Amino acid sequence: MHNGKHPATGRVRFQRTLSPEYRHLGVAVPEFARAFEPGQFVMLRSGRSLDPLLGRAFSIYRISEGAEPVLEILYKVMGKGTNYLAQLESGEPVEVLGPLGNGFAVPADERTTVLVAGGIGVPPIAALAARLSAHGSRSLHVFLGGKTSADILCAKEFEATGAALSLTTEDGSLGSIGKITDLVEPFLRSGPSYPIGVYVCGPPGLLLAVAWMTEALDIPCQVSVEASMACGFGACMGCAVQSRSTDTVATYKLVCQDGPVFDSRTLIWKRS
Amino acid sequence: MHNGKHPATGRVRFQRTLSPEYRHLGVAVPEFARAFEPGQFVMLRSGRSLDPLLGRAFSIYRISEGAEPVLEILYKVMGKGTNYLAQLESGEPVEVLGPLGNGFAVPADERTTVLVAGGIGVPPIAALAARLSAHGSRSLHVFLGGKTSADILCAKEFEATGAALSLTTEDGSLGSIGKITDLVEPFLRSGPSYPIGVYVCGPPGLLLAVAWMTEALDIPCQVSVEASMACGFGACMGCAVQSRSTDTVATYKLVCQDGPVFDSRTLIWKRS
Amino acid sequence: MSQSPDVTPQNSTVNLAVEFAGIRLKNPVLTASGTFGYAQEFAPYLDLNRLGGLIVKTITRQPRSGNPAPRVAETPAGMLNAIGLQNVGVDAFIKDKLPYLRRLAPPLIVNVAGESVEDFRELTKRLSDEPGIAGIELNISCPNVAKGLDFSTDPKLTYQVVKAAREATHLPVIPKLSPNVTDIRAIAKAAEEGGASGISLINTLLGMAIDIRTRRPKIANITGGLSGPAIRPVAVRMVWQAAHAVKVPVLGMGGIVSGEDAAEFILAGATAVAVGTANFLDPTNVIQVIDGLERYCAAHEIWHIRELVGGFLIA
Amino acid sequence: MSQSPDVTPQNSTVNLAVEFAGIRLKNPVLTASGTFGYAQEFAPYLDLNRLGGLIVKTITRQPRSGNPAPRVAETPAGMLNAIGLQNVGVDAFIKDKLPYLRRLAPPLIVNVAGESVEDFRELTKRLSDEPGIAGIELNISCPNVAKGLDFSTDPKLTYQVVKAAREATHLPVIPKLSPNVTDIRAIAKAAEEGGASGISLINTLLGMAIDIRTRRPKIANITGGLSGPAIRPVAVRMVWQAAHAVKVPVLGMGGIVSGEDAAEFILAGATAVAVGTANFLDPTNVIQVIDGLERYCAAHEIWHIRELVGGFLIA
Ligand SMILES: Cc1cc2nc3c(=O)[nH]c(=O)nc-3n(C[C@H](O)[C@H](O)[C@H](O)COP(=O)(O)OP(=O)(O)OC[C@H]3O[C@@H](n4cnc5c(N)ncnc54)[C@H](O)[C@@H]3O)c2cc1C
Ligand SMILES: Cc1cc2nc3c(=O)[nH]c(=O)nc-3n(C[C@H](O)[C@H](O)[C@H](O)COP(=O)(O)OP(=O)(O)OC[C@H]3O[C@@H](n4cnc5c(N)ncnc54)[C@H](O)[C@@H]3O)c2cc1C
Ligand SMILES: Cc1cc2nc3c(=O)[nH]c(=O)nc-3n(C[C@H](O)[C@H](O)[C@H](O)COP(=O)(O)O)c2cc1C
Ligand SMILES: Cc1cc2nc3c(=O)[nH]c(=O)nc-3n(C[C@H](O)[C@H](O)[C@H](O)COP(=O)(O)O)c2cc1C
Ligand code: FES
Ligand code: FES
Repeated sequence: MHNGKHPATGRVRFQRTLSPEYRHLGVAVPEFARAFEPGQFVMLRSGRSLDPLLGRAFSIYRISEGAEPVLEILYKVMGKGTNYLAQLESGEPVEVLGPLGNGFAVPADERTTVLVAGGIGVPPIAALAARLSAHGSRSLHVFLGGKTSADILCAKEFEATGAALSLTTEDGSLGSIGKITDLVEPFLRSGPSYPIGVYVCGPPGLLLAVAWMTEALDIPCQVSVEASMACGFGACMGCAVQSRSTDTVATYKLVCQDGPVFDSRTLIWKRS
Repeated sequence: MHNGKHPATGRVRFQRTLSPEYRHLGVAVPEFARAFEPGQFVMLRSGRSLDPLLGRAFSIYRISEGAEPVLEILYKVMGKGTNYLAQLESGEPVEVLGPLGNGFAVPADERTTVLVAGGIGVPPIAALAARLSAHGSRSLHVFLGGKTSADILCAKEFEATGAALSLTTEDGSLGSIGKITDLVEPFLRSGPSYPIGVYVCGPPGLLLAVAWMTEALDIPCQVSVEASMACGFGACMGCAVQSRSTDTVATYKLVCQDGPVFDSRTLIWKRS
Repeated sequence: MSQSPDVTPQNSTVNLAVEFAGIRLKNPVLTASGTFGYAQEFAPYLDLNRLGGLIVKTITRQPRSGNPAPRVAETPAGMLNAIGLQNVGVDAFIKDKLPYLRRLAPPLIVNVAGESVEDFRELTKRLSDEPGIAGIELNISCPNVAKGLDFSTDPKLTYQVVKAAREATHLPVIPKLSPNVTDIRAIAKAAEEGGASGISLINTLLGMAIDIRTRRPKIANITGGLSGPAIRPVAVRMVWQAAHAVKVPVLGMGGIVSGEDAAEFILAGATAVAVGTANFLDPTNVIQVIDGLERYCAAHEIWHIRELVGGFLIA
Repeated sequence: MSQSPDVTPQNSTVNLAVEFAGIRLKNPVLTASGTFGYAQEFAPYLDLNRLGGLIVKTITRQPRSGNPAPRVAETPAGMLNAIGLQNVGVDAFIKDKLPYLRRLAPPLIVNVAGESVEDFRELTKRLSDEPGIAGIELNISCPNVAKGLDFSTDPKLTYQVVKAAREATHLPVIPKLSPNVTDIRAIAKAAEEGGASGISLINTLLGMAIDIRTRRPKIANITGGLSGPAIRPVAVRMVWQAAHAVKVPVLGMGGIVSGEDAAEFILAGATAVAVGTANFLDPTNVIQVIDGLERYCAAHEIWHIRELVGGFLIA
């Protein structure tokens, strides 16, 4: 029964400020899994108080080895839960559940692998890039977009994998000015070698654009999706996302259990 | 308008474990009052979360001088609020409101001053003893009671004031075996010099016993009373205590505003 | 925990003024009855003239001693209270409290309670003769006294009380409704038909807590009123329902701690809001709500708070 | 945050067994419907056989797709949900879920909902023919579907549904009541008169939250059900009122996170309790409730949990 998925009390090992809004958090978790699939996530929660009450989902960025495994995440300070996390100092406790969900599955024979990330979509994509670089017989293209340069995380790391890196910011403070999809589409149309696959994580608008574009081009695409979650492990049915199934029961899939990574063609994409 | 009573964010300076249940907490509070009357209290609250929601009342034990005033309290870990406090480490924030309420008023010409404290009633009594020792033209008698030796706080400090110190514990682990009132009553009947005054803080049973005994002996007695509080400054009317007034409006007094220190003869004492 | 970008209220030019039930308020943030004493208790901590309006502790015809202790207990993100309407009575209020209150700039709304329709009529009449009162809030929903809840859990009684008060005064009359009902819309409509100038909601939810060590109730009255952030979702829902059921303006309250919380009520349809339990956490909390609301408006380019009222979007 | 001295459950000899609505439970802690999936989701985390009983997600006659997203949102010490009774339907439940559930040791209570008295009758009848079911909970109080709340906010409808289900089965029938009512006692009595073997309460409080940035509801359904610690004082009050109004046993729930919380409901008059939202915080939470309750009993020298039921002392 013990498979490393049990809830455990971790201790903050480090908390680094990457920019006014972004943090890099390391939590030492005894008996935490050392293996994970990029795209899998954890639920983090304060054990001290009933407010915030529920866990918050964060993609696993890295698990560093050592006496105890240290779970690392990159996060953006948004509302109550992430503000709470941001106040934690070394040694303070955090309740951790995971690894949860299903990660990206990259076929071994893929010749062109395209990673696309925006904002807080970077961590699982960075984890995936780190894995792929460890293999190497493929051409790896990474596209990162943000509003400003402060939203571009891990650029150096991506470069270190030997990937071809393209950057955009809406204000032009880093990379080309515009949206990252402005670069992805021309690239996909430029005749890359097949088999090809696109792997994407980021804000809803980005997922939607990439899902549409890859479907039009008939290129396989895996998306990591976000949803409001209460539990993270299939109990609350809160994290519904609309699927293309015509079966009543399968109208909605659960992001935490069926995802968070989905084949983009199993979901319905529409502007909200 | 600025009178040092404004709510302020303090930072934990130190947190010492006195026994499994008791803690000594120091909170550095910018612009906090440096003067206080023994018996006055503060409301401490977490600013991080809405649970615990309300402040908790603690008697001011000491305000130490330095670059910033450091508010010191002694507290017992009881329920949600004190458990929260006990988890705070150096540097963490605490919201502080105070000094609040009215302290003990010891007549300058008193010849015999009797201080009685049980359990978490010690801090204001220790603060009072420290003041009185600073004067010195009176005989000072301190009576401390607890269940076990772990409940006897500040014994050394009381000795240092030159007071005659009497201790009891219910299990006999320190001082004589029994209740502290077993020693107070014979002393009051032993013919101490007048004017005399009794100052008491501790659990309800102790307050009741001392209030009855001093009233029977016609000795002035000031009691520091506890009550469930929501605000600490007279706004909620939650901290009611029954007075002897026959006027409808004055049936209840507010511990936070009219007290916490009362002339014992203004209140009704009955077993609950 | 403020999430809005840091815009200092001074630099912005948000117009926060509203008219509620015919009363002009320079901002839509009032103090909830029973949580702000008679205002004087807060004078050492804040500039009372910054408030949009003041609602003071419930006044009854005769003085009331209130309930025995314990009267308050904390619950998760909330609190229970059963103060029992302790107050000095209307005569002493007029003599001792009103002179101070009427000197303050913010409009004063006096909250009254009674055990009969007659009580409400008399109190309303009595207070209308006094200068310096901008409106009367009718507390027909206090859960902590023998007669109290009764009125506002029944549309007929609600109608009768409001009508009697309406006929007794030229001042705006604002019944305060109980959330302990199956259908708040029916009660709100009855209040409107009775002649309410506006309605105020929610009063506290009836709750209870037991001390598991002593097995006794944590509140001597056994049950008490639940307030604070815990009840906010119920309050927002009821404000939204009531605002859509009646044409008179709504004063919304229940768990407001920040300017964002106030904005949520206004979006749901409240014209003005009141801060209750949060006053106990920090005596300056109500000022933080005003400043936070102004910051929120500026950050979202809302230059008149009116634009926000009922601005809730349903897909 | 446990306050009881550290007594390890193993060393103590507290008898936690109770009988609820004719169902023997080895301990009084069940899982609340809709918060424990079909149990299988929790198997990797805990020993399901330690539970007092299992109540599974509401089943309807036809499969239901549920509501659009977002379906959940956090609130202070609580959460809103509007799942919309997503479920596989009774046929698939019997075929795919029941075989696993009936192999588990804890008694299984199946929760059903319908849009008509007829639906409840049919579902109850259909399920009674299946082995391995200990009781039927009637969800007449779901706030998140068009027909749902209606039944349990009206004593007459409550009576009718319960009576129909009662006549359709030999199994215990346990209506689950809504807290969104003026008088829970009247509803509890109607359920008893209809033939309830026990009653279960509370379902969620109707609430709402607005995202002040987008001005849209935080729940796509606009309103949702409020659950979690925030509502515990309301739940304890209603359990106490209901337990004093009827003779049938009460299954209490609403905000239970710890063994102490469970003890509070039992003192208020509940024979058994269910853990809901807390299952989401930590999948092993329900085990902590069982262990905490046992520790509390041992520390207070309660050697049979029965001694605690209704043990609330009023001065
Ligand atoms: C599978 C999965 C993986 C995830 N991985 C990551 C990750 O690796 N890193 C990461 O940072 N996040 C990640 N997230 C998102 C993260 O869970 C949310 O950001 C977090 O729950 C927010 O919690 P909160 O309490 O701070 O914000 P809440 O108060 O719950 O608010 C959350 C939502 O409100 C909105 N919001 C709140 N505040 C603001 C604001 N100031 N401005 C604009 N919008 C706002 C946003 O839409 C946001 O999504 C992931 C989510 C999922 C489902
Ligand atoms: C004016 C004033 C001055 C005070 N000064 C001090 C002080 O200097 N130091 C200090 O330690 N306290 C002091 N107190 C008491 C202190 O405020 C309370 O102990 C504190 O509020 C408890 O908060 P809590 O959330 O930890 O406990 P809660 O959960 O609120 O419980 C508080 C009450 O529940 C009961 N209780 C809770 N847990 C247990 C338990 N495990 N066993 C038995 N009973 C229990 C007690 O009766 C206690 O009073 C003072 C109170 C007042 C009014
Ligand atoms: C301690 C306390 C005392 C209260 N007294 C009154 C009162 O006298 N009259 C009244 O109409 N409402 C009274 N209320 C209700 C509040 O005015 C308000 O309606 C309710 O608490 C919800 O708002 P909140 O969650 O912001 O506190 C009282 C509330 C509290 C907490
Ligand atoms: C996400 C969620 C789904 C729920 N689904 C159901 C359901 O399908 N049927 C039902 O009778 N109650 C349902 N409930 C209500 C719970 O069973 C319980 O009555 C309520 O949440 C109060 O308990 P709690 O505060 O411990 O969660 C649901 C509650 C939540 C939070
Ligand atoms: S988050 Fe609870 S089921 Fe997915
Ligand atoms: S604690 Fe609020 S009035 Fe005393």
